[in-house]
Amino acid sequence: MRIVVLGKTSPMIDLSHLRADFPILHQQVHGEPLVYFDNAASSQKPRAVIQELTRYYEQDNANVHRGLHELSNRATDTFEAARKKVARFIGAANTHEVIFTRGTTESINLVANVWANQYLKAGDVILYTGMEHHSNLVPWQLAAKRSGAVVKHIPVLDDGTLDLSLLDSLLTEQVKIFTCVHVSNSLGTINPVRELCAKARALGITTLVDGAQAVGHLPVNVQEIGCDFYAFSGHKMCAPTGIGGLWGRAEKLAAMQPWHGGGEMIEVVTLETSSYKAAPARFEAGTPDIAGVIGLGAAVDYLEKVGIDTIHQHGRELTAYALQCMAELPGIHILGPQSERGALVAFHLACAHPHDLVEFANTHGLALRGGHHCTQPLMKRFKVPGTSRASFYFYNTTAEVDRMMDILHRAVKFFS
Amino acid sequence: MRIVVLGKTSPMIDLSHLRADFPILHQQVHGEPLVYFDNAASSQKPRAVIQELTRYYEQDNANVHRGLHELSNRATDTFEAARKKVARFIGAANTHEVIFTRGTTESINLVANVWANQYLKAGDVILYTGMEHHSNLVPWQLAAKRSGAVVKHIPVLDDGTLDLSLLDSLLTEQVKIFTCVHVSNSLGTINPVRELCAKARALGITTLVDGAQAVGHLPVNVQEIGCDFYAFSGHKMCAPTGIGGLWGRAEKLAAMQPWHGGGEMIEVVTLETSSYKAAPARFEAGTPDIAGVIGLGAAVDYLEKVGIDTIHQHGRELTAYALQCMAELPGIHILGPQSERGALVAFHLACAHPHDLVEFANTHGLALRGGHHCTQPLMKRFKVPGTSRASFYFYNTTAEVDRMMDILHRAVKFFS
Amino acid sequence: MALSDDLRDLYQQVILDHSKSPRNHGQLTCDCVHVHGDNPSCGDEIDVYVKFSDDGSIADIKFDGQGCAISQASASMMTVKVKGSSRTKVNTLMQDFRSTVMGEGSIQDEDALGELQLLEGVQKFPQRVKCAMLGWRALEQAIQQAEEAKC
Amino acid sequence: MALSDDLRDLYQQVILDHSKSPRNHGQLTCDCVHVHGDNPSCGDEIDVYVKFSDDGSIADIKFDGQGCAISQASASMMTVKVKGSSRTKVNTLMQDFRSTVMGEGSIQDEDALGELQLLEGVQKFPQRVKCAMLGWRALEQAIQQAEEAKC
Ligand SMILES: Cc1ncc(COP(=O)(O)O)c(C=O)c1O
Ligand SMILES: Cc1ncc(COP(=O)(O)O)c(C=O)c1O
Repeated sequence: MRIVVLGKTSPMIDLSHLRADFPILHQQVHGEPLVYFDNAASSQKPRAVIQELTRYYEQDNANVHRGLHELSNRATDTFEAARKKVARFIGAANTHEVIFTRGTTESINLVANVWANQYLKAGDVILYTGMEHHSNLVPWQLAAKRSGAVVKHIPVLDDGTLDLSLLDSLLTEQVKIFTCVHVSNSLGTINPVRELCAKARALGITTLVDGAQAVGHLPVNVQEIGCDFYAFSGHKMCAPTGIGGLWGRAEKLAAMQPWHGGGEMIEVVTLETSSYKAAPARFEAGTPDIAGVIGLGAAVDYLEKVGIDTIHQHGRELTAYALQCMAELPGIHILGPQSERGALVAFHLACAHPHDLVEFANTHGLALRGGHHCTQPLMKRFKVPGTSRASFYFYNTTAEVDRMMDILHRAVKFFS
Repeated sequence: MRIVVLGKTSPMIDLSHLRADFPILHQQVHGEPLVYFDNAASSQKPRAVIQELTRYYEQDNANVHRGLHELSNRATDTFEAARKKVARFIGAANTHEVIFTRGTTESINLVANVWANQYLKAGDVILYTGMEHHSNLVPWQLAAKRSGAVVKHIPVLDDGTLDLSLLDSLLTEQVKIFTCVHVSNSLGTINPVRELCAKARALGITTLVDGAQAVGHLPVNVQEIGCDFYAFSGHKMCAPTGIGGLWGRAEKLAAMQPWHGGGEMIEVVTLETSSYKAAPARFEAGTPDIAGVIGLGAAVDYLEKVGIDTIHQHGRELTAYALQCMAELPGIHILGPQSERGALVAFHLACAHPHDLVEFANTHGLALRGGHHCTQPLMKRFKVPGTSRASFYFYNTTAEVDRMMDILHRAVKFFS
Repeated sequence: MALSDDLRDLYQQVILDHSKSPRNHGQLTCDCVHVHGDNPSCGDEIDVYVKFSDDGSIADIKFDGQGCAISQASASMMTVKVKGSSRTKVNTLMQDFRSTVMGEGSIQDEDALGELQLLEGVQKFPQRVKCAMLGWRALEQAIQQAEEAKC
Repeated sequence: MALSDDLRDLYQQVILDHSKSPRNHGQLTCDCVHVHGDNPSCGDEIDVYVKFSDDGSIADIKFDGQGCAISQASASMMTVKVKGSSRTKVNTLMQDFRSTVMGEGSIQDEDALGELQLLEGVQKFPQRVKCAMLGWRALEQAIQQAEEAKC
């Protein structure tokens, strides 16, 4: 057993007692205890969240907003209470600034459709970075095609950070929107979104931050960040699949046209034309994922109980520990910054293609992810066919990292 | 106790034993047993579906499609198996024709954006009907605004059916898309979608059917209907909230551009441009509502066990019974056709505004819905400020209709 | 099956009476401010017609429209109360009435409310607050319009 | 920690050997058909170069590219097997190999498959079928191109 010494004096935060809250973690896979290190793809759900879904369906289920009967009232109250919780959790000034979506991808697409269709014109520049997830590239490429705007990007340096020396030459008057991932899901890089957004906003540029890997992992306060839009996914922060959010600055949302049309987003409908409610209702056409929203509320409750600072600190320590262990592996190429990073390590082993390595790991109960992680441009940038990625959450332990190391050492032997 | 005599010879289908499968039904509301007659807004969920969600989260939860590890493989298999189930349930020729969405509203918006933006031009006609849900009006009004197309509608007759005498004059060469609700959520009318789509298709007109109130309530076979698109919601057919589908004819989908951009819908992404997968992946950007899809699969399993013909027959009988009872109420105005209709009755009592009536009902444990039911144009058409609506599902009983009648009689006394 | 106390409070006899036989029902034609108000989500509509005296007090008021018992009764009771009242009195009444149906804030002049206090049952039915406020919102707008016209 | 049997089957020594030291690796330059194949979702890429004889048999074949052990080994073993073979033989081989890795359909000529049979371990890993087929799909396309060029 490896001995945990971090910074030598302060012992690591131990959250292993929380594992009892996660039923899925206590299973064998291929005859060995599951080690779930694919949290950047999707987190596991605590019993509190799963039970809240059951409670909702067994006691309160009904359509929201439109009813005057008891179940509908209860559902609506819990639904809107969840919006308040989420708003507070991300530091929104106003509950009405939180729009529920399926997740980060839909949130970004909302802005890349509604906002972009209203404001982008031919010749305008959309600025993103070289480390964006496909979900923050493709919507803008599509928006560029529709509007005649062009896409540009801030390149990524060898150490996995943005090449900010180019910032002033890239962040010009032509730029209408700047969008940036908060925490990279492939590199772990934590981008200086606050500074970037301040620069952009000073030039009157609208800003969006992709917070898929940030919310629920480190303290997020949209007002401090100073962006105009912030997108995130519930399923990566202990909430059910299929729910997420878009935070939008009130004055931006107020100027935006509807996107989806349908029930709940309207005021008056005739057979010829219609008028629309204000945000958030304006952007939530149709029956929402009621249970998903309520589950997201329960996830926020759970995370707040654990403490977002604790979660953040645990992630840093576990990642530092993993980085230190993994450096020993022969032929390893670890992507991303050496120090400050999100709780994930993507790497490439000279001896094994990621898919072979992940397959090998899987037969030992270790869940890694192998591939491009929806960041194909980054794979090209770092000249790797893909990477293997271990991504952690607060319920992961150093003992699990030790087990990963054993398995990786065996893999090296097997494939070399 | 009322005695049930229907058609005099054949006794009514009794599915009351299935109530044991629905935990939510066994509760008191305001001291009286809940009578849930708001099924057209959202159905309740059987234990089999709720437990499948729990099972998924406690055993298999992981992101789909991208993983090579055990949980991800399991999640992906169950997810894609659900797509097969849904495809079979609605009679799709091909599993790839089923796209998962949040529900009917998103499904319609997908077509009213992607298809409409590609094919509609100024002067084209979008033909819908006077009994469409807002979700099948507003997206087309928005599409018309973008394209310069105009919207027209088939009017509704006093008996709640479409005025088909105008069909030939309305279904002209200028019409590019015809869209129609299968079962009206306000009138109960079951439209002759098969005949309507045949006429439209003969003229080369693309067709969409809004099946929100049809799937899971009566047998639906998209190939027999002969439409090009068919939209539906899971939450109205025993599935979780937040999930639904769009069926699209393979050749229509094949010609359609992407809508949302992001992970999973792409083939190759560079920092400048991207190429896309074929349907359904093309239209499912980002992490889907995995548990929702799996829950929808479980709902289909459950409904198939009960039997869709049985459900349909039960709905007809219970509605006939309710109609017969309600006719006695003084000052009642029942909307919609007298005979063949979906399992719902919307009505207006001369003595009480729908909101007062629904409030009254609620304090007796009876969940009705009052208002415009997202069909404001219909309310205008029938000169009512709104209606009260009782909508049934297979777990409802004649005894519950009897309780409703008692409550309605009391309400008449109270408000007169 | 006992009728719940809350419901009895909501629909007291006086309220039902006002909704069935609304006072000051109809339209004013000449020289008045007309405001149309609605709650689109529930379909309630109201038209309020107000004739102001030179000192800003309410010389005459009528309303019509359609809606639930609460919105109709509240509007009816409102017209009775405000007819002939000074601007200041109307403002206090409006604030006190809002506090009454919302169940929050303090009441400055309980006596002035009179019958309107019967609508405090709405507190237990938060979704109905906007019904009770419909007529009042229209009156508020009418006063604003009258003031703007003066400027 | 025992290495699972399934995994041992998937990565037999011969397969690992082929993936580490691929046969017929490189490019053909003159007078050959070149096909680029990829599995975008996993990033595997392959370039297959085929020189056909006048009778349609495969005179020479080489490949390069990058990808997992399965895709590389499968392509390497493929080149060894098909070099010098007639069109008919290649077609049978291709069908038999597909049946082998998919675990469905019948095998017409088991002997001809030889070493390729070792890849039947892929059956247990359905996600890897497309890795095993990558080189073969490229070859199939090369044959099609050659035929179209003749027409
Ligand atoms: C006929 C009809 N169409 C569309 C919808 C919209 O469905 P959803 O809200 O699930 O998107 C509904 C239900 O509200 C409906 O009844
Ligand atoms: C950085 C980043 N952005 C966007 C996404 C897309 O999130 P989702 O798939 O939940 O829409 C992800 C996760 O896959 C991500 O890691």
